[in-house]
Formats: sequence, structure tokens, C-alpha cells
Amino acid sequence: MNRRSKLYPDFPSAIHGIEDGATIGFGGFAMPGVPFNLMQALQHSPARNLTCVANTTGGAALPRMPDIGHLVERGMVRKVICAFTAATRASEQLPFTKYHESGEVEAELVPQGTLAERLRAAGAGIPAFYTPTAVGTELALGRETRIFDGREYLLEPALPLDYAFIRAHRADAAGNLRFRRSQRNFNPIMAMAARIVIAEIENDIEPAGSFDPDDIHLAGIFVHRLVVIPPAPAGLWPQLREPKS
Amino acid sequence: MNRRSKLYPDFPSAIHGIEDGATIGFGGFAMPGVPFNLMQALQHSPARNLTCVANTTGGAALPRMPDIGHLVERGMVRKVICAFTAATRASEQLPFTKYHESGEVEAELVPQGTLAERLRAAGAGIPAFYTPTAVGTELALGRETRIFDGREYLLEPALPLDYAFIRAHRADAAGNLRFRRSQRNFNPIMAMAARIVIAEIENDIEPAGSFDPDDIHLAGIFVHRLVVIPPAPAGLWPQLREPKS
Amino acid sequence: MSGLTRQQMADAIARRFQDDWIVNLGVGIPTMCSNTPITADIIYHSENGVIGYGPLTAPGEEDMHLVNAGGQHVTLKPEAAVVHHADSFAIIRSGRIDVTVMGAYEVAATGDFANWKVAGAKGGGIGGAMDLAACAKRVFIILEHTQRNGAPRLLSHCALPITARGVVKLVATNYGLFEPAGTAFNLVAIAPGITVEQIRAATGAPVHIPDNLSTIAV
Amino acid sequence: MSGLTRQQMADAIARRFQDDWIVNLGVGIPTMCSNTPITADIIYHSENGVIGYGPLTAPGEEDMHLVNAGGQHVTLKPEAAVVHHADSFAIIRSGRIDVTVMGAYEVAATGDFANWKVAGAKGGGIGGAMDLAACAKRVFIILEHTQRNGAPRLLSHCALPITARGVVKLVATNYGLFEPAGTAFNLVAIAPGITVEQIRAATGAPVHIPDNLSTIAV
Repeated sequence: MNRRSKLYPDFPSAIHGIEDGATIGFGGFAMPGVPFNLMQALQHSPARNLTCVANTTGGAALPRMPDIGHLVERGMVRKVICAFTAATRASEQLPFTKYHESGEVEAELVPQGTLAERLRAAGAGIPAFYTPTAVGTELALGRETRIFDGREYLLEPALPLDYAFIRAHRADAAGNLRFRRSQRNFNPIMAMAARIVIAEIENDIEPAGSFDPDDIHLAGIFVHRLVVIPPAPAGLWPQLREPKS
Repeated sequence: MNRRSKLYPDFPSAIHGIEDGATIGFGGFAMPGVPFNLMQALQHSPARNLTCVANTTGGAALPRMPDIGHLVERGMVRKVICAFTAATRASEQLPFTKYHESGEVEAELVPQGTLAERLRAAGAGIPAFYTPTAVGTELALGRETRIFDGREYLLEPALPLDYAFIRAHRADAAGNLRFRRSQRNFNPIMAMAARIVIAEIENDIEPAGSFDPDDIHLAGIFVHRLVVIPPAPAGLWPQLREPKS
Repeated sequence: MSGLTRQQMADAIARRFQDDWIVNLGVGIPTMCSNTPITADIIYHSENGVIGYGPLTAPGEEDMHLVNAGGQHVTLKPEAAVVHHADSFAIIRSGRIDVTVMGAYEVAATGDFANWKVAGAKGGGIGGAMDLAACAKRVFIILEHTQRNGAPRLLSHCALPITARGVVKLVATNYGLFEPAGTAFNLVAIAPGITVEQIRAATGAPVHIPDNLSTIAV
Repeated sequence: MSGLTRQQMADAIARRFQDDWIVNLGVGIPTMCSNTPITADIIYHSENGVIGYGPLTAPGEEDMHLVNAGGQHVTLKPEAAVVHHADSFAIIRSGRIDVTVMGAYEVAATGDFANWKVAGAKGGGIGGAMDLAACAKRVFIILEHTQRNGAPRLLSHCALPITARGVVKLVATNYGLFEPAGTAFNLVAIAPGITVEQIRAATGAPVHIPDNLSTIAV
């Protein structure tokens, strides 16, 4: 092997070199699979003018874990691209909302399936595709649509990422990853959409060849940097949500 | 469970009801994952005017196993959609070629990645997408192209199937499937593109819950009929190819 | 709130589920459909890629890697399989969800509904609702019949930005079960203790009453 | 056939591979690149979804579930992973293949090449060639310098239907290594025992000869 090791000793070194203006995607859905530790490290990096892509800007549920809202509060974010940019209940407010309403941060609201497919398209070399989602809604205003077989579809562009921050359960030294249960969610497609993929891993890195090649959820060719999550409290782990009132 | 069993006793019963004019996709690439037994059963069915989708029309290599060429020879096929509709060497000829050249059977030649993506699109509710493949070639003549970010792309439609015939290594009673090694190839995406999925399985059907939910290659909701492949010679199994001269 | 409880509204919807249906339950009251004892053998699908989940996990036994689309910890049935987000929405967009049950702010007689953006807000919370609404075979909605101030939520036309156009097949409120029928709602069944007059007064669209009006069993 | 053998042509290409490259080898002579002893640590990708395969399997030890894109039985390296066909071509179309090495009937100085359809044929055999040619970072071609009748395969313009336009970066023939340069080929290195005059006579486009012409090590 002439290959350089993908293993980084800690989160700050794993996220080194993120340029101002970069587009970063964050995996995860609810608690499982969110790269909490990488997101926390990013808060302390000098990167600015970021475009952040994730399911949600975060902060709606307790306990509050590292999320895009924290980056916004630190003035690091130019734009978010999410399926939730505001709370779904009129009685709630996301931390992000005041920055959005003041015009400080731009937001692109994207249906979750369209978000997933735009990421998948970027990772698959597809520049644009048509989807039935959002046709006839405010999100389609002024947008290009087209009829196929009598049904109207919306043209959607790929959403390529500079970086993907992801979290996985197990990794081998070649960067092959396995996710556990609903931890998988956006993580593989964020990775495939990105130029550089940084993964926090819940277990020690295993030797290449530890996984059956049939049982790899994300091939190592997509994964560039690995960092092992230490036990709590040094490392951040999913917590039980407080029930909604 | 009120659910009807997905298990069928033999290949003829598993392929019952294929209508004239149906579009059928066949998984497999080279020998691994080809549903030889279902294809053999189909040769003896009354279905006619079929549109057949697969990587190749078959018959280029020895030993010759059941392939689309056999269906063509029996007059069952109206059209094929394949990445190989003729041999790549001038010195070879596919069994399909004479039916194609005589105009008896129509052929749509599709680059392999475009074929895979058109199937994937059908299974993902995407009616059409853009791809860089085949731009500037004979296959793009008269076709719609479009520039994104300065690069030219070809519009490609989804390729939905009425039936997918596939082959897998293991199945549970819920129809969850596992493929082994390069047997996976087109099989999961053929299945997702189809209304009805018929799978020949290389091992006895295992109880639901036998597989870790993280290690299922095709979810049972996509799979409608299962049939277990008997040992040779009653069942057809991949053979070693004779080396090309 | 008179008429059906939240669980009874969910029950009235869940009893419509049929064998082999693939069902997606939205956050809130729709989630309660999984508490309804029904004989139909259905498969629950969650946007985050969990196919074949079962009841909520007992407290203390949560699997921290496993939640449904509402972030609740759930159990898995033996037939369960996990896929990634793009494959999960491939299932949705390709029309394989037999019914999606969602909450809403408003439903119109046209079959439109609104559930992602409140009046005057910048931004919204769409999640998977637009994909599900546009692509599921059936959209069932559960919502309180009126707002807290008594204003109707069942309308001739939605005032809020819609989630999808003309897709709602069935609506459960605390007053009854309704079908959007274009310019009016058809009352399918009425909640015990509720009168047709109460419904007409609380609905922002005409309501057709069938000759033999059945009462929802609770 | 004078000049390089088929294996030597493959060797001349394989020695250009660099550490960490993801390499896709086409059927025929390109496959022989995997026989070349090189120090670069590369990863082989096959269209049928095999990432990280190794040498051909020894006779009698074939895994009947495992072949490369040429249908040959191969071994797996420890880092191997298997994906389905759509994901395999996602890797290709998204530009992650560092080099694709293919055979061809013709290559043009313009960087066009033709390898899927013979003259006068109805139908063709494209396989993954058009996807790879359109999307790989580099397209390297290996082919005999001339047809059996002596007609050139390196041309100003392809006569056969092309596979992709303007993509070829490097060409290995039995006569040498060439770079398409628009209206001419640049001769990068010459095969031992071959003369510049032989090359010029057998090439259907102008050939630029560098001042210090190197000879391919065999």
C-alpha cells in the first residue's frame, strides 16, 4: 500500500482546510447519523460564508445538539438549503428563523425527497431531473415545468457539495462504511455528492477486509477522512429527546 | 400475517399471467445474476409481442444459456432494449442480429449506464433526466440536448417495466433479498423499475427476520414472487465460459 | 373540543387500511394510527428509510440508532429493511405508498391541503410532505375541524400555501369523516354526539349529507 | 505485427497509472494492464459494480458469482466493495474514474474515437464505453496501429460512428505512444525497432515528432 492513511487523530484536524464559501452537507435525520462532533469542531474553525445543506437547520427539539443554527449564530453561514427552514408549529420558533427573517442568512426550502434526489443526482453525474413533487405549489412559482405522459413535473438541478460531514457506525481502513439502522438516512448520498467526505465513526477503525464486500453501505472510494468518536463526554452521542409538550 | 405467501412451487407458475405486449426486464451481467430458469420457463409461455430489456440480447459466449435471443428465435419478441444489440467484433455475430437486420424485431441500443439510470429513474418516480453520455454520437441524432454549466447533456426518459425477472442468492419469506458479489448488478434496479417482480433464489427461503435489516440489498416490498432453484440438472446454474478464441 | 378524541380520529382513519398496504404516518395525530387495533396486515414506511417498523419502543429500551420520521424510537418487525434517503423517496415517488396520513392546517373541497407554512412566515417546514402528497396512491388528512377561535379548517379553497393540489381522498376531524368532492365535502360518517347543523356551521364549504348517514364507531 | 506485443502495449499504458487512481479496464488488450507489475497503488472498478478487484482467479478456483466487466473471474482485494449497476455508473458519470482504458477501431487526432459499431452494421455493442468515455477524467486507448490490410486506425477524423468526441488523452499502439493534438498526433514515445518513417506511413493524420524522442522500455 502506497496509500495514505485516511485516519485523522481528532475532529479539528479532520476538518482542516475548509475554504470560505464552501458548500457543506451534513448527514443525519433527527438524532441518528448526525455528525455532531464534526459540526462542533466546525463551529471553532475560521470558515465563513458557508452554504449548509441538511434536512433541517436544527434547534427545534431538546436536548439541542450541534446544528446549523449554531453556525448561523456564529455568523459563519451565507445560505442554508433544507427541508425545514422554519418550525412546523406556529407556536414554535427555530433558532434560525430570526436570522432568516432579518435577511442575514439566505434559505432555500426544498422538499425532503427532492433534497435527497438532488444530492443523489450530483453523486451520479446527473445535472438535472424532473420530479412531480411541489408542482402547483408556491415552491414551483416561476420555475420550469414540463408535461410527461399527461402529468406535470418540475425541473430540479443537482446539488453538488464541496464537503460532506457524515457519521457511521463502523469503518475499515479503506474507508468502507457501515451505518446502523436509521443512521443511514442522508449519509451515503451526502457522501456521493461531495468532493471531500469526512466521517466520524462510532467504533475503532477495523482493518481493510473486515467487512464482507456485499455488506458495505458506502464504498471507501467515496470517503477521504475518518475520525473515531471518543466515549462521552469527550465525544458527542445521540441523546433521548424530551417529549414534545 | 394475513399476507399471502410469495413462494411459488415452480418456474411456470411463477411466471403465470404475463400479458402479450408486456415489457420485461431481465437482471444479470455475464453469467452472475441472470434469471436463467425464469427465462427458460418464459420460452414455453404463450406471451407474444414482448419488449425485452437487459444488458445484452445474449448468445455471444459459450456455453449459451437461456437469453433474449432464444425468445426472439421463438417469435415472442417485438423489441429489445439493450446495451449490446450486435457483437463488438466484426468476426462474431449474435443470434439476434439476423432478426434485427431483417426488420423482424426492433432494437433500441442504449449505453449501459444510461440503461441502468433509466431503470433507476423509473423505480424512483423520475420521468426523465439529463446525462452526458452519448452526446455528439449517432445515438444523439435528432434527440433533445441541453447545456448545463457549459456542458451538453442528453435528455433520457425513464424505462418502466411491467415485470422484472431477477436472480438472487438468498431470500426471506417477506421477499427481502440478498445478492452475492457481482450477481447484484442490474437486479435491484430492474426490480425497482417493475410493477411485478419475480425472483429465482439460489437457496431455500428463510423465515422473515433471518437477515439483519441493515444487510438487505432489495427490500421485500419490491418483490412479489419467489421460486427456489433446484440443484442441477433440474435447475440452471452459471457455468464457466469457454475462453474466447 | 367536542366529538372524537385525537385517538378516535386516528382510529377512524386506521380502520380504512387494507391488507398489504404500505402506510406512511405523518408527525402528530397520524402517528396514533399505529395504536389502533386493526386486522389488516400493513407495512409502515418512514421517510428516513425504515421499512416495516412496529410499535413505539418501551421506555428504557430505545435503540439510539433507530427512529421513525417523527424522531420517535420504534421497534422493527421481522420483515424490516433499511434503505438510504434517496431509495426511501424512490419508494414514495414511484407510487408505492398506498396511503399517507398527514396533519394539516387546512383542507379544501378541491382536494388541496396546506400543512407546511403558516401565514406570514418566512420559510417553512416541508419535510417529506410534498413528496408524499404528490405521489402516494391516497392522501388521508387528520385535523381538528376548526381552529381554536372556531374558524373552519375545511374550506372551499385553501388560504395558506398548499402542499399539493387535488390529492386528498379522505379527511378525519373530530366531527366526522369527509371526502373532498370538488365544490363541497361529502360527509362519509358523523362523530357520535355531533349534529349535521354543527358541521355545516363549522365548515367553510358546502357539505353533502348522504341519505343514510352512518355514525363512526368509537 | 511489428513493434510492441499486446502485453507491451498494455504495459506502456499501465506504467502511466498513479497512486490512488481508480482505473476501469475495457475488454481485450486493456485487461492486460492488470498483469503489468507497477508500484502505483490503484483501485480497479468494473461496470458491474465491483470496486477493488485483483488478479484473475486461478483456474479451478473461480467464484461463480464474481466476474469483471469482461466476464472474467477475478479475485477481490481486501478493500473491495460491491454496488449495483446504477451506483456503479454513478461512480463513472460523477467523474470518479481517473482513467478508462479501452480498445477501439479508430482514434482521431481530434480526440474522438470509435469502438461500438462496425461499418454497415445494424445495432452495436456499446456496453459501458460511452458512459466511461464521456465521464472518466482520462481516456486512454490501446489498439493495433493499422488494420489487417495496413489501413491506418489513427486518423484525422473517424470514419466509423464515434463513441465520444474529443476525449482521448493517450493512445498506445504497437508503434508507440501518441497524444491526440487536434489536427495531428504527438508522438510521445516510439516502440523499439520502429522508425518514424514507418509511423508516418501508417498513420492517417500528421504526426509531430519531439526533439528528444524517447523509446518505450520493454
